[in-house]
Amino acid sequence: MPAARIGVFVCHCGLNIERTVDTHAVAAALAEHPGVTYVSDYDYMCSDPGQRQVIDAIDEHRLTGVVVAACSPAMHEPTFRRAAEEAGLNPYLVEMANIREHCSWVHRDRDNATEKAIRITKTLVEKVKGNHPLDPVRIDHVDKCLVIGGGITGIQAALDVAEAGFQVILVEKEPSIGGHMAQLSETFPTLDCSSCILTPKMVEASRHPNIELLTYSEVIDVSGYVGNYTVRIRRNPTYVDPDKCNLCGECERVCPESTASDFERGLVERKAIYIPFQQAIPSSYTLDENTCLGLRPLRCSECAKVCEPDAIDFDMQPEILEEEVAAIIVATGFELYPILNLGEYGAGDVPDVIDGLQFERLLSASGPTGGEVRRPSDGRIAKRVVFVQCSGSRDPENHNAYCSKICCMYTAKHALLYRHAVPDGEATVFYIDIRSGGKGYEEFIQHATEEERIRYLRGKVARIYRDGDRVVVWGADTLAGKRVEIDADLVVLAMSMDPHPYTERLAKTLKISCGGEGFLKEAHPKLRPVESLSAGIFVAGAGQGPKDIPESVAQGGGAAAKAIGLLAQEKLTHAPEVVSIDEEVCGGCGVCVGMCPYTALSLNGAGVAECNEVLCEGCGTCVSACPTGAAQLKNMTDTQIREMIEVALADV
Amino acid sequence: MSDPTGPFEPRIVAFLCRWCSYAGADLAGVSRLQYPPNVVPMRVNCSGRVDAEMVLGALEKGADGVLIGGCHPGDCHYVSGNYKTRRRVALIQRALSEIGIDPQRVHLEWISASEGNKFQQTMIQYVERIRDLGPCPVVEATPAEAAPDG
Amino acid sequence: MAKAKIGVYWAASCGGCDCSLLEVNEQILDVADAADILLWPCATDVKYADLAAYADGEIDIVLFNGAIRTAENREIAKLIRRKTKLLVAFGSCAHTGGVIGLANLATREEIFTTVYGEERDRWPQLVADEGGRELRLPEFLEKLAPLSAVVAVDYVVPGCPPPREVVGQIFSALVAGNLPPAGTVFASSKNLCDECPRDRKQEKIARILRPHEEEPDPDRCLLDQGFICMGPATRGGCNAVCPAANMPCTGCAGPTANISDQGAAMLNTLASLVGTGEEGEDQLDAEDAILAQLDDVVGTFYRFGSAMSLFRGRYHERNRTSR
Amino acid sequence: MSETVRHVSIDPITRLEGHGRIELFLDEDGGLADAFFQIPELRGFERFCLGRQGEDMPQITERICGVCPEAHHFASTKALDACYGAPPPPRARALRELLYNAYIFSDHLLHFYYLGGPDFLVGPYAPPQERNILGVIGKVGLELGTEVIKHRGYGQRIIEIVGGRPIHPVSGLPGGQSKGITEEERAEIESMAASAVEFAMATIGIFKKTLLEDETFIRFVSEDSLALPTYYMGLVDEDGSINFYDGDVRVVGPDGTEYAQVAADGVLELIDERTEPWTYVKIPYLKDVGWNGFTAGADSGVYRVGPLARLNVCKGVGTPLAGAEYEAFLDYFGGGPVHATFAYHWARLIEMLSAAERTAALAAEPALMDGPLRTTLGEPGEGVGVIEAARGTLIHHYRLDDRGLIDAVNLIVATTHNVAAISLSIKEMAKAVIRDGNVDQGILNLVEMSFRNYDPCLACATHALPGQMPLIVDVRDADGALRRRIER
Repeated sequence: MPAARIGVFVCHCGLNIERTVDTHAVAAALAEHPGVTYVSDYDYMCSDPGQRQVIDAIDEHRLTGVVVAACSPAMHEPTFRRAAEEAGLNPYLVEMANIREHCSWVHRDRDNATEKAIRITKTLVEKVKGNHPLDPVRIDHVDKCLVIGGGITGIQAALDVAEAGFQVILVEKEPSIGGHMAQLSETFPTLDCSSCILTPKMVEASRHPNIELLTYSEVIDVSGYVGNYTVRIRRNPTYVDPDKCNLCGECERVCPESTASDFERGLVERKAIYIPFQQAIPSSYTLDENTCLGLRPLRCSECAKVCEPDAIDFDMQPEILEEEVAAIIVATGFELYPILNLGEYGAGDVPDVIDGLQFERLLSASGPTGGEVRRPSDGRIAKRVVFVQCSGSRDPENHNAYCSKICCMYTAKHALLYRHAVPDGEATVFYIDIRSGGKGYEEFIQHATEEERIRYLRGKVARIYRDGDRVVVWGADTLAGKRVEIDADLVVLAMSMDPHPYTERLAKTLKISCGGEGFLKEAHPKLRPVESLSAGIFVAGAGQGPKDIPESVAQGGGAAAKAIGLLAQEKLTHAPEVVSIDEEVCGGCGVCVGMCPYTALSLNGAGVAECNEVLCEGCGTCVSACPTGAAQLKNMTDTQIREMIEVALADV
Repeated sequence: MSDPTGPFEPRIVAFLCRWCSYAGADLAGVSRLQYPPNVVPMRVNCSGRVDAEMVLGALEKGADGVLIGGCHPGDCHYVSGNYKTRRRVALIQRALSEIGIDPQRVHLEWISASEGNKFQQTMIQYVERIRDLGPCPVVEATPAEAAPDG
Repeated sequence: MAKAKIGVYWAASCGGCDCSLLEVNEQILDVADAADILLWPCATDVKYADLAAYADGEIDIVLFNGAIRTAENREIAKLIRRKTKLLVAFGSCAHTGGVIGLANLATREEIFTTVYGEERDRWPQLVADEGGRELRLPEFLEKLAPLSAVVAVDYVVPGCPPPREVVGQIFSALVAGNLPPAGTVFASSKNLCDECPRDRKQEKIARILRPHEEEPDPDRCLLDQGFICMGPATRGGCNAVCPAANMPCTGCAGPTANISDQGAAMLNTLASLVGTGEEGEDQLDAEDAILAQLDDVVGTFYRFGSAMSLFRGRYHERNRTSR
Repeated sequence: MSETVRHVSIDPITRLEGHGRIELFLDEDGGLADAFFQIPELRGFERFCLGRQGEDMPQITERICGVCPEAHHFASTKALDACYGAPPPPRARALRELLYNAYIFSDHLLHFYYLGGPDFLVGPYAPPQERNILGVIGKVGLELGTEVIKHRGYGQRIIEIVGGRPIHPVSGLPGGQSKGITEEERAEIESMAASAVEFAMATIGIFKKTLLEDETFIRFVSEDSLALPTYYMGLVDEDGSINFYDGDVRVVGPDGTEYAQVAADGVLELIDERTEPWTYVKIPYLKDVGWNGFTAGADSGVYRVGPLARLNVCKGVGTPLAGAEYEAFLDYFGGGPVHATFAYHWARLIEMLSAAERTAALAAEPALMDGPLRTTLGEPGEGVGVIEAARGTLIHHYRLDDRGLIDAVNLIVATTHNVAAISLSIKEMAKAVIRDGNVDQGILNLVEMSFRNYDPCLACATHALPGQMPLIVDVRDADGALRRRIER
């Protein structure tokens, strides 16, 4: 390496620095420092004439590095690096010595401040001496985005990315997109019909030229890295050709086999060949191979016989599709906490104890009861309904420790809708306390609590059991301080929200992590809420934590924006101050591999550690952990740090 | 300038993580919060980059104390670098006490970007502590025997 | 080809290095043919007076084992440096100070008191008068130092003692008369893990074990199992004989080229690996509990390296108010 | 022609392990006035072992001596067994003894062929450049020379197989061994051991043909002035025969009567240590007899250890072939105890044979291959480990704290037991040979020979390098001016 020719530029910052730091003295002292060939000081280095000085000096004195002793790098590092570039000096050979925020502004004694300024500046000179010219890491990328999960979050994300002009693959493991929102009757706080606002979006997604819809499909493998992920997707056979199926429904009529309907939350049965719900997209029948006789050795094939367009094909095989995508949005959504875990509330043996989504179906005009609140056991209209909030939530001992956030709201909605459906009905709501943060939410709660014949009781329910055809609810009214016993026709448990059961397995496939409760983990709880720790993989919706519809849609949009930002770049660039491995020294102990939160490090075939510069964020944790010194951070090597420490402490 | 023969003025280096403590120091500056000038700050990307060689190296090169500033637990910009540093510092302090150096000379503090005050207070208290401890014995010990042609 | 003029010298050493020269068995006879031995106190009748009589640079190469413990060691080291063209730090003591560098964890006072008792007048004297006869002893230095601390060193042959293969290497080079450039270290450039037969899974260290506390699984990485194996922070070249013998590496070969302080490097690594699995604020106490299981930090991480460490020895805080 | 030499210094004493210096002071008539044996070296193990983990001691203390690391390794391991109240299981014990006897074999072999032996095999007055293994090979033939190197290699190989490394083994742990050996390795050891027995027999043959025919040697073993009637110390097992690895400490007086027989942990009761301002080594002596200056005899606490001492304290050597040689040895001297310092050479060869026989026997020992390698340890406490190093009794004494860290350590190594006796022997020899200030090379070597009896154990002379430079003795007159220089 040629001898260092460093230029040091000391800024007065008007009086901000000059008042307490003798900038001439600093310049003079640095002029003596080995490797420094040019020094100057000036009123405002960041001003045009100031930058001009730097540019000219680089040119005239053939500087190999520049140190600007001025303000915090957070302030003007980009400014001077751009200036250097203009003068043909690699920007990574420019460093800022922070003698304002860290010195002149925090000290009064001029001598001491000046001495400290000299020490600070010398450390940066030593750093620059060891710096190498670097170019940003640049990688090509494909122009596709994968969205996993066809609920409202995934649909929103897919539409936004598609609208921005990029290809999207939307993968949904159920036969139809729509997710849980499709099961809802109305939505709080506006009480508009759920499917009325969801269906148009579903249709739009299915029709959008940039969106390829893969329902009844699952992501089984992911490899590669940001910009260039290779994804393998298994498309399960529906045994029905959607293009031929005309929804006549003959097959369903003749099908001899049936099973509990997932969409109707088991309130009714559906046939082995079925369509999840009327507005399902794609609007086509699906043959559920686990229930169908046809796929067993003897073929019943009643459906095929009656299928006029001959859409049924028993020999359909699963397909494995391989796709290249630049970014992945994970919107796997939620599932309700299993009601059977609440034995103390009679769940399981009392048919008239149901969960929130079942109640949504009872309320829904398209539901099994056509919107009439008839209880499962005997189909009688429920005159007295008890709602139990926090069922399975906020109960670290027995159930989920966290608050599921939306239960307060949807319980209020349930109570109100019930009152509309059963004008002479009576609703009781047990709550611990009411959480109604959100636009119009508190007003909505007020509305519900003021409603006649909706009784809010503060307290927990101890036990729920069956007595003849009544459901007895034992609880406590902690405000009145007395026990309460209610004979109910129907009990609705506002169940806690779990991450979808598939979430953890999928996270492993994607090599992203889940938090303690199994929800997808974001890169930073405050600053990077929709990013995972793996570059190019984003998280959104209830899979990341309990959320209501507006939040989920917002996150879907946020994740989409991140993905678009990535797709829109002609090449992906990445800060070059990353880790490099000295292969001569690395013995492949792999200590570094476990250190990296971004899985940037791995052991290659030769048993030597390897850093994927695209993934490395340059924190240097692995460098500290490396027992051989093989791992080094570019432009912040052990040697540089050693030199910096030495001058920081040497006599001035 | 600094007079080696005069009353003891501690020499201290501080390794500050770029995202929290260094920014916290910037905030202290912007807020004009005064503190002693004995500490020379150095910016590292993450407190997780700080290792025993840096700390012991500083003591060997004449530091009377070494301060490490990182993000609060849970806030590390790189997720968990600060946890590793915390463990390293614990072990370094064990080693120091085994060789007769007061472990307080190495100090780890969580300072967020919004804690200008905490940065100031940390500096004031830490410099005082080191002033009380006196010069680090490592600084004085030059192994005459080991000096070439002693 | 003119016969090479070689020498071997021991300073503060155990003799193991001299023995290691014999581990090459018959090869030693080739050396005898190819070279004249101008100095080898333990083998040939050459006295210090004779060494002084050599012309400067007369010897081609000297294998110097042992550390600088006494003033005599230091003087001879300087004398030899003058007399030889190439000086080799042979073995741990010359290279890093070796096990006996642990003596730097105590002061000379403390050592003498422990060995000879409190009565100072009973201690050995530099000059003693025994019935009118003057007897001299070389000074026991305050701090033990590796060879490189008192004179410039051309080659390093690490190990306590240097393993057979490595001794073979330098002898072959000697016999063939093609010695490598100065600065060469006769060992692997990588750490021990590179040649360790054990299977490493890079596990978190959730508990720390001492070799006598449990019988290690012979196939799994010792560090993975919680035994403090210095292998990661130690230069390879010995074929990981200690881990192969079901015992942790103790670091005798010193650190790799990029590391200035072997103990510090291992400390970084261990602290980084310690953990219960998930890292988080709720784990801090658990982590401290694991670290607390570690006994004798310095004696373990600096078994061979304390004389070469950044802190160099033991100190006493004196809480003075001026430099 | 005679000049008076005031002060002769042999520095360093060559062909010995560790550093040593002999100071000779002559009187006006050029006779010997006084002689001192100095050890100008201290490393301070007793201090820096404090605070270490107990189980690390076998690997730390073996660095005291790289020629007999095995002795320190297992003295230390045995001390730890005692500290943890955990005697090793049979398999571990067998492995240790196997390694240990192989060590005694190769160590004794070295002394005879490379170090002490050449003085007689080649001859004490022969030029120094011939008084080494090449000279020996010249005498006995290259074929034997290669056999020597081969069998030394065998010894080291067995140590490597059992101990993990040929120098500074690592296998010893409190209450056991870290590793076993494979059947292939056992078979290899068995065949090497068999060969070692034959070689040891052949060596004794050579001894009888050469040394026992050499009139200088005969003179030295018979001359009373060179005999040292001291106490003797060594380990014996239940039936009173020599045991290198383990047993009771037995001490006999100059007249052969038993002075004491105690278990390992009792040995420290027997001895005391004194310091001299002119040497870095502490000098032990029998406490109850007391320190009576550098003198021999029943009234002086000075005692000796090592091969000769062991043959003087034992009732037998415990193996058939060596047993016969032991009888021949006693017959030659008309019964024990044998005080002739030069008899150390003979005793050493008898032990070498015995060690080879034991190695062979242990290699066939069934316990070697089966059973646990470790036993469960008790709470850490205090313990003493005593073992017979090639050159004598070696004592390690530790106290562990509740975390198993060393908080007290005392080490008495073989050579230091002999320090007083060595000084005496040197003085006697110098008295006998130095006349009229006439100090030539042969005479100086005779003085060194009296030291080498005690086994300067370093094995570096294998390839027999001619001593290139002569010893220079400066002859100064009363006012210290150089008057004459004697060169070899």
